[in-house]
Amino acid sequence: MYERYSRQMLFAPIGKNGQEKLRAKHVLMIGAGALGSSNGEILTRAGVGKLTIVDRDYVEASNLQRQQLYTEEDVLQKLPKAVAAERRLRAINSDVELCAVVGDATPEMLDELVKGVDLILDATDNFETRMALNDIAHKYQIPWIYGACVGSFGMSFTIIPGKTPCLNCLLKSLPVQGMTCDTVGIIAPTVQMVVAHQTAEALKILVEDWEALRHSFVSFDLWRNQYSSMKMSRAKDESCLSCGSERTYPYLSRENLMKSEVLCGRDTVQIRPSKEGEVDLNELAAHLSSIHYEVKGNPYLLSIEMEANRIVIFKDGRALIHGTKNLAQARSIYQRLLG
Amino acid sequence: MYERYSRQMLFAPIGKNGQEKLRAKHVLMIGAGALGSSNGEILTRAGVGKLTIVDRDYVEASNLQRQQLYTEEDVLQKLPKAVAAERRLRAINSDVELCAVVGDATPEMLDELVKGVDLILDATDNFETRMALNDIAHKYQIPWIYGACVGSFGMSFTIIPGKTPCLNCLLKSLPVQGMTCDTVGIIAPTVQMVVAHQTAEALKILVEDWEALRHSFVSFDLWRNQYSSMKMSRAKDESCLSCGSERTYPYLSRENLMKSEVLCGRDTVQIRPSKEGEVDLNELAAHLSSIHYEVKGNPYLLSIEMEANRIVIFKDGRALIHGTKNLAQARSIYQRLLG
Amino acid sequence: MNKILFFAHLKDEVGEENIRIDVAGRTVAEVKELLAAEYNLQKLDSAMTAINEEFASNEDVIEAGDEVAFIPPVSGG
Amino acid sequence: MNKILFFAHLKDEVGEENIRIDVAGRTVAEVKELLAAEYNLQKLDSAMTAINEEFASNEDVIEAGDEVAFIPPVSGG
Repeated sequence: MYERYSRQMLFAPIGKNGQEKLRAKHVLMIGAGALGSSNGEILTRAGVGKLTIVDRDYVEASNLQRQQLYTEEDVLQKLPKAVAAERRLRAINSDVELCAVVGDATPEMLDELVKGVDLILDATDNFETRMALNDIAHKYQIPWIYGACVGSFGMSFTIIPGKTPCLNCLLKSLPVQGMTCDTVGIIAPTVQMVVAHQTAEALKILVEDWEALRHSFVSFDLWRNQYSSMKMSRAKDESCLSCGSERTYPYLSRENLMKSEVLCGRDTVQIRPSKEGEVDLNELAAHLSSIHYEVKGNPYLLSIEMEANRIVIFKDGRALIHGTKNLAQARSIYQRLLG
Repeated sequence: MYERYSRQMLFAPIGKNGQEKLRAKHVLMIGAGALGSSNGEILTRAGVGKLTIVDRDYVEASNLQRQQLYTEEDVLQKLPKAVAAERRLRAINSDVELCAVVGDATPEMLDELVKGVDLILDATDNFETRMALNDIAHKYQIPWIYGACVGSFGMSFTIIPGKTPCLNCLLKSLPVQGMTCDTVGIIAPTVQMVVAHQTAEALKILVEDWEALRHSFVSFDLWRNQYSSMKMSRAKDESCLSCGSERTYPYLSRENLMKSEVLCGRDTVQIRPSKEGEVDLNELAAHLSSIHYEVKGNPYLLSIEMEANRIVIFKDGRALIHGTKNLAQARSIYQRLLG
Repeated sequence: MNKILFFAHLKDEVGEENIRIDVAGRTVAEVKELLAAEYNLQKLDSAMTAINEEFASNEDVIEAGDEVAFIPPVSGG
Repeated sequence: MNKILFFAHLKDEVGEENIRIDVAGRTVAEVKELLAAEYNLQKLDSAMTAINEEFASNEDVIEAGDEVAFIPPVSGG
């Protein structure tokens, strides 16, 4: 029965003991895009006990270049990613209990899904969800592993509540983003290198080899041939509202959430960013033009066409996503453009 | 039509121009195990023009923990890896011309397969084949990318004939091996990290971004949290018999070839027939059945049980004798069955 | 003298992987402002900073000989 | 004084990622022999050697202050 895991059990830090531990663990993975595909496949092949996969999107042709669980057939069927992922993973390892959730990883949903979970794997594509995930992880004392990439550049950091600094210690606030996979592209090797770091750490946590954990923040650029390993002990901030002594878990509260609503009687969703602050429309227009969007606009707003949708972005960061009534789809489009 | 590659074309060093170059290129990949699965999938998703995959093995349960193209069904069917890989890759990207070769990458075979190839990807599991591949690459001036891993430790180096040192410059001779995947195990993250380095370099070569190439020898250990980047300009050896001024390509000569070998620390011996020619599997199956062996198989191979051994015979006359490391015993079994 | 390292798109914007400049006695925030102006760098203020391969905050003061690296956080996945 | 770094299984066999020892004036081959005996290291002779992150041959001589790393080649795939 364990024949399929024989090469993993031969690896001394895992062994038969570690394999049994792995089999008793439950991992929650947020996102089933590029990072999610590969993270999910590695943990499923490794024989984790249970894997819960949350994703709000469906499979599109432009995913196939790097999202390893999906095929051309999934695109034709427009399958939700969580569903397509579950199908493929089941064919790979029928021993693993798989749970696919098609939906948005809101704080409410995270609060529900996190029960009994041993590890949260970050495979999301935006900082808003990651900050909520970071708060949830600290509320329930669950380790999580940050991973992110764009272009040929990627990074990862292992966060153990009560031990390491947290994502909010590092970033202090939601960074103003410029680069996303939808604006500067992404190559598959970058995804795999982030996932290599995430899954190595995941295996250490799941087999409880705490001494082997990586304490540094890794970042690398495969095209520019860069690799950096930054020591993080000084990053812990005692006044941090997510992990410090007086916590409020700010990213779980409604006020910090990106607000989206279907506009009364129109085929349009309005998105309001979670934090205040102006968008530099000239800079954004120049950037979107450079990646071949036709940008129209005036000093107060920009407008672009994107597949079936028209998107209008205002200086205050608000956007109208025309051509949809689906909140999750609209938020996804917004985050793809504005991070 | 290029929608599926849109995120890769957005990546500035590739662009539409690079995508078209990629589409015109032919990659030869030796091995379809762990490194081959992942390398092959990334290049297929990326939209390379043609991919030739050579592998001598078939899918077994113990492969599933890290060889990402294969499923439980492939194990049940005992499919040759090259065939199972081709099936999965076709479902992923029907634009790519795939050529699967079930067989041993001997110098003769390499000499034939290498024609018109732009890049050779090393996904093999032994130094003998790599040294032959290194000789072939220098004979025909084709770039190749070394990659290898065991446990949590892996390495990669990009070899450009006429520019960089070659594998024979570095190793001087076939290293005495101690560690293989079958003696100290392997974890999937290690595979992915090697592949991340190999495929990033492959993309640079295929889109002809020569300036971006990595000149250093990379090695890392994901469990021990080590990463090293070693400069290699001093490694070039003018007296090297594979790439120096007076070359003999020593690993292409018959004397350096083994007829039977213990496979990479596994309890398995491979026998290669001394003469060329195909085996008629139907006739052999009928014969073996008539002498009361239970024969299983498919159009590519036969499998029988014989006391403590399982024997798998391929169409090209090769056989894998499982359950022994004894060359003489294995040859004896082979001769008893195939004369 | 200090060595300043730029990661990812910052390397391309600066045109070099690293530069040498004397910024001893200045805070990280001051150096970010100075470099952003000099090289027209976008969003350097939200980049993470390492001094001698160790995480540093915007208030940390750089000493002579320190190596400073700027690493922009990303969100893709 | 020299810093010696051990990769992969060599790290485990030595019990530390790095040690400090004075081997200035000796060749790489001599240092391999010395360390193999001291720590009972297997197959150190076939390990690749880097001096100050640059490939070195068995004949190269180590100087004071050099950092030496040993990296065993592997064949798995």
